[in-house]
Amino acid sequence: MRKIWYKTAINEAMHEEMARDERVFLIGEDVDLFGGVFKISRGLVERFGARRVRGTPISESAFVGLAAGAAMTGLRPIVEMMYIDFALVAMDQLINQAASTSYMSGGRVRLPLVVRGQYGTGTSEAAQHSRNFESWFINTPGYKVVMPSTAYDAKGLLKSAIRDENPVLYLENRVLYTHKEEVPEGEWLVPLGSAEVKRAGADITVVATGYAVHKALSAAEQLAGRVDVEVLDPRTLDPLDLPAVLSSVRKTANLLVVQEAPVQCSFASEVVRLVVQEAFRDLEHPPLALGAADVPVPFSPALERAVIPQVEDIVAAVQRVLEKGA
Amino acid sequence: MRKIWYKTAINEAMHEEMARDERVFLIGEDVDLFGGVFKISRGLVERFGARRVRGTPISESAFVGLAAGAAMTGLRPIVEMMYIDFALVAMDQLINQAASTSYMSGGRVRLPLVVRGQYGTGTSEAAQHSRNFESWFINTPGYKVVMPSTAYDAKGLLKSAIRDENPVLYLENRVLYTHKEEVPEGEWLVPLGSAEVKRAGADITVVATGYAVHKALSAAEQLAGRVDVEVLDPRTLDPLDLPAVLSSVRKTANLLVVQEAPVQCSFASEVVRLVVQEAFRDLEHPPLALGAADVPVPFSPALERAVIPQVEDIVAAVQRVLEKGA
Amino acid sequence: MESIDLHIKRELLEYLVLIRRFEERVKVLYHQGAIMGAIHLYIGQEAVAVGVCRSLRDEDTVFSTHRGHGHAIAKSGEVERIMAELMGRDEGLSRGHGGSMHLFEPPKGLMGGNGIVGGGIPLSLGGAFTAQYQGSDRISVGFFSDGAVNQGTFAECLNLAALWKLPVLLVCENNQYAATTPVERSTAVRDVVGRARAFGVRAEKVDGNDVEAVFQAATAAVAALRQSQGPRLLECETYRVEPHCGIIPDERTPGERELWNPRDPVSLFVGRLVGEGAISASDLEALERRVRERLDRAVEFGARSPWPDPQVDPHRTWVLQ
Amino acid sequence: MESIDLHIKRELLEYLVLIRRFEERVKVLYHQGAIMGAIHLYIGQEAVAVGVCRSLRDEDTVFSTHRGHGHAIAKSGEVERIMAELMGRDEGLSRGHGGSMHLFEPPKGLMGGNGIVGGGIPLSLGGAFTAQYQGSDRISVGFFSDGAVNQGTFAECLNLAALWKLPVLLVCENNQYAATTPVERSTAVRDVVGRARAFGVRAEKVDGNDVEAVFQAATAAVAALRQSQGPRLLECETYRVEPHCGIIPDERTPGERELWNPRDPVSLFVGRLVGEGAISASDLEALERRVRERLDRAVEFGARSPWPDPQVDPHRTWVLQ
Ligand SMILES: Cc1ncc(C[n+]2csc(CCOP(=O)(O)OP(=O)(O)O)c2C)c(N)n1
Ligand SMILES: Cc1ncc(C[n+]2csc(CCOP(=O)(O)OP(=O)(O)O)c2C)c(N)n1
Ligand SMILES: [Mg+2]
Ligand SMILES: [Mg+2]
Repeated sequence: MRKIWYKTAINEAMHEEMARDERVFLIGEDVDLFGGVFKISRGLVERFGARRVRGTPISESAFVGLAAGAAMTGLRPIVEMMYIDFALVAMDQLINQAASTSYMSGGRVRLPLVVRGQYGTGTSEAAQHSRNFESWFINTPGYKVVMPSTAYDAKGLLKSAIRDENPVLYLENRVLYTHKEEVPEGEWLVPLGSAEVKRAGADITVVATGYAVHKALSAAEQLAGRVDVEVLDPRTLDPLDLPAVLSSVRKTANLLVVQEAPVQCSFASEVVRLVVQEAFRDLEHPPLALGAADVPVPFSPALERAVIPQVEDIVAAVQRVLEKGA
Repeated sequence: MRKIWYKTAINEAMHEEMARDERVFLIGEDVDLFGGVFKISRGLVERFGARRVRGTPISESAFVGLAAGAAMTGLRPIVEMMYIDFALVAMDQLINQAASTSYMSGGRVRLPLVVRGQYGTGTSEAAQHSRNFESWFINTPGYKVVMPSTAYDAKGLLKSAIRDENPVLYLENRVLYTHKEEVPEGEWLVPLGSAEVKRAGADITVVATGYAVHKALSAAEQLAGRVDVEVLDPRTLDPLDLPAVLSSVRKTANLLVVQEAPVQCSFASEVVRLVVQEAFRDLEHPPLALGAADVPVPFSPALERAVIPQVEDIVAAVQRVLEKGA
Repeated sequence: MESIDLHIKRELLEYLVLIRRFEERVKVLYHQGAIMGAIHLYIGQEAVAVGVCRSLRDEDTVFSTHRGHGHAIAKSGEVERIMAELMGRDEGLSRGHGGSMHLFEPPKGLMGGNGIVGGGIPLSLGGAFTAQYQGSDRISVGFFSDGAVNQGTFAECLNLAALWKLPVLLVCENNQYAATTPVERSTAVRDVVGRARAFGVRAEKVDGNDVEAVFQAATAAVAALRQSQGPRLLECETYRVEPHCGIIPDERTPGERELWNPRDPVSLFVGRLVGEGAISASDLEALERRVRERLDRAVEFGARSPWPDPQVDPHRTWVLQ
Repeated sequence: MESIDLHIKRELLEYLVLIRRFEERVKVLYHQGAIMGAIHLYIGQEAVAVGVCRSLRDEDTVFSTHRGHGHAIAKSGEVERIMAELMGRDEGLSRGHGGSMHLFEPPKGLMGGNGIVGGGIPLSLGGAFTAQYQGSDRISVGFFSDGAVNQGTFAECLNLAALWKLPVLLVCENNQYAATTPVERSTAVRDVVGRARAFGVRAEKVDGNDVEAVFQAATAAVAALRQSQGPRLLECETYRVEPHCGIIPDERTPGERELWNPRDPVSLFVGRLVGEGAISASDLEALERRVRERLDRAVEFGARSPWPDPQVDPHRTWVLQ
């Protein structure tokens, strides 16, 4: 099968959905010029024209709000946030407006909106270019939150997100952009709300998101022979595929959640909460959450590496979970 | 002892700290005119003058950022957000700027800033005037988060927050504004990071925040005789007084967390995570979190009441926790 | 400027009176506890909503504000369901989910109010964007007041609308106050028209208490917008007569409000129409009676409408697919 | 306009050359992997940073941008520790925590760059507020470029600064581009000066490639600011010679960049000083040598400086009480 980059998969999904549905358009900074600064929108303006691929001034509140208003009146916008950090300058439009309007209208208005945001760490871009907002958007009623870790999922989930009737936050990992993987041609979707076991195992469930999925898989390899690790990627963080998480935990009786974002009040906390609520008696050892240290992400690689969970930290955390009961 | 309103307690704290420290000033919409729309700043402009009590245009990004810049250059601002919901239009200044700057500077800059925000539900103000952001700010490295439930705590915590060297989010409950309680005169503080047992009990620990503390106390009264409920108010949500939570849970062996905010990725999730991490073996039954339903807060009182946890929901949740093991 | 047809003048008057009496009812019902939440009365500004909204087609979209009863009535005419919404009922315009600040009637182009000052302006550009995208001659209207011009969204949207020549009419109701802050304490330059022009948006100032002046200016602007001539701004000078909001006491200098009495938009227009011989005293009586009866029905409708049932209400965030 | 003292002209030249050569080094080091992260070079704009910052006192505060190496050098002179910071080292200006976009040297009034376009403008008002609050004649400077004028913060701050007469100098480096977007695709009205005036801020346009013109305009503005005459804006027309950022390819029309060569701020000023007989060829050689040696030392200092130790680094959010 052909191999393509994660970022090519995102690009393909947009090509296909824009061809399929005339109401879909892309809006964001530089998306029309040379395919955008990360080249995610390559070829779109040439194919669909300047009407449907709209480069904007650096006015995130205005163009996010414009997109929300366009969604309210019949279009299906894809908004690109160059870095998810910049969502902060448009947070009112993203939350107070886009997330609430459909409900506040008593269901009389629909707001199908995809906000694509690039995020990630490990590239020394410091605190204001290394943020994670998945937990904020999960906390906010009104959003679905998608976080693909493979090119296959990136394509299939983005197509589903674009067809969804609700605001969807779609998070793209900057480091994964140039990961190359097998992605079949043709028409298929990955439905929102379905997790996938990326590696089967018997001793412990590691729920991991984004780039941490790959780190967890490496950790699982290192532990192989000693500990049989199951790696589960929720892919959609909200709505969470809780049945998949529970059935894995019921099998392994142990849980570690790994993410690159800070832990306090996060997705990791939430998974732990749900698992203990639903499967307390099935747990052998206390579950653990592993994420970034509670500091803004530092610039220096020496510090950044230490602040973000690495493969060896996951290995240690797995061992810590399993030893807890001893 | 004299009784004063929760909002009077906040007002007194500002009076005292502004008298004590010339660098402290108050900034926000209408704070100088007639004491602000909720009268929290009554008497301040008359006493300290227009230089130190600054009514602003409706430009939250500008005045929050101005306050952050003033803090970086030697002052100690108190920012009033008329409703915490409006933090969304200033989120970049609150998070990317105020929360990160001290760390990004390698500690070369300090940023002592208090952001006072009014929040609450139960007054039919609908989704855009009923938000809760404590979980977002706990999730964000750089903030302390304070949420008093009594007039005494409101005063003592605000004084500590104003003296703190870091950004502090100080959350004021709109419904509690007119609760009257005993508050001694004279100089005293409630330190940040210290929880308080508001009612001692043996059977279950209910960790509750803000107005939910009062609901939990009512629920405890209703359950008295059948279940002996301990109600613990963390008062500061970040840094959390985890030792106090753990010692209560170790005593009661059971945990319910109650808040008026949505549960997913929230403070409640976080408390559950920490407790199971540290005291898994001490728990008799699986802990539970109770909060708002995962919808924007509806306008109609008939709906709002159903969406926000009420006393009877807390009673039911306590029973549910204790029956789980049965 | 073309003069306005008589039947349109009568329509304008009908809406002016309807909104005024509606708001007076709301005030009473609010103090009785039958209406709850944050209520921002529109009294004194009726000529703006009526003059602008009656120059529009149903399909044109309006994005309103926290002070939106007037816009909602003038655009949709759904007095009964608006009243029911303010009362939190299931047959309310937003099924009780939105309340006073969130009135939606999409079939009539009413796309909701907003609880966030300046929050609706970007959305209003979205309505214009959709029209332009679809090659329709629909236009979109964004209402806001003098306080909102200090929100960053306003400036961002001026530039974006001008850059993309969006068919959006931005209507600034300069009512002299933002909550308790008078306009001279919120802006260094009082003139909103000048700001708009600096961003490339054609702008005009109009007497916001003169419904004919507003209607004529809006009609001209709307015609230009339909011909893709780019965005327009109307600054309507007016006055907020009531306190900012139900719960907030008003502490304006005594006598200030009275100074505006001669500019009351309803009396002003009534006086003019009577002077022109366009209506008689008995027309006026009949109109007041019609409005009173309609509002009686509206209050009754609201009071009879069931509360939304939390058991039926799905409590769900996501629209079904 | 008074003419500039010779020793000041020499100082301006020294900083121009220092920043230019610094940036050329950074470019090489970045491609060698010795400098990491998002690096935005200042080449072509040196006259702005130098002209503005050299008109200031140490105690005046500067709030910079993502493209801030020039401001940092011109304000603080801390070339060695800036280089160490870009290399992520413990002796860097921000102890390795900030990097290129977050350079802090509070004793010299350097209050950090910013990763958020338009994000530093409100902070710069804060510096001015503190000065005004303390009754000091310090002033504050906020730098930003043509892209940032479309952020809401810019407009909010124009109004607030004008309303409160804050001693802030807003410096717009109009370098024709925001990332790959040319200014005519981001603004309907190219003129930033006009926007400022519409908000009540006195504004002036200046040739941003002429260090003397910038210095003179800044000096005059600063003098007015010290006398509490209210905020000022300088729009400096200039050109970003390098691609937007290290990682982003540049796709400008061939030949466009070359058109700006005759306006190169360093050559322009060198040519003028030589023409005036203010410096000789050998002065220039000596200057280049001095700069080269200083940068050699800076690179060496950076390379030798230890990495910050994550074990020592407290990993803590909160400043100790
Ligand atoms: C972003 C934001 N800040 C503050 C408020 C609180 N608030 C509600 S209405 C209002 C005054 C608005 O003034 P203006 O825009 O002039 O509208 P008017 O009330 O005059 O119709 C304020 C400050 C808000 N809703 N949103
Ligand atoms: C709010 C925000 N949006 C987008 C970006 C991404 N970004 C970084 S620099 C830049 C271009 C900025 O252009 P301009 O303000 O003209 O500054 P210049 O690069 O020309 O110095 C963009 C879009 C950002 N950092 N912040
Ligand atoms: Mg107003
Ligand atoms: Mg630029």
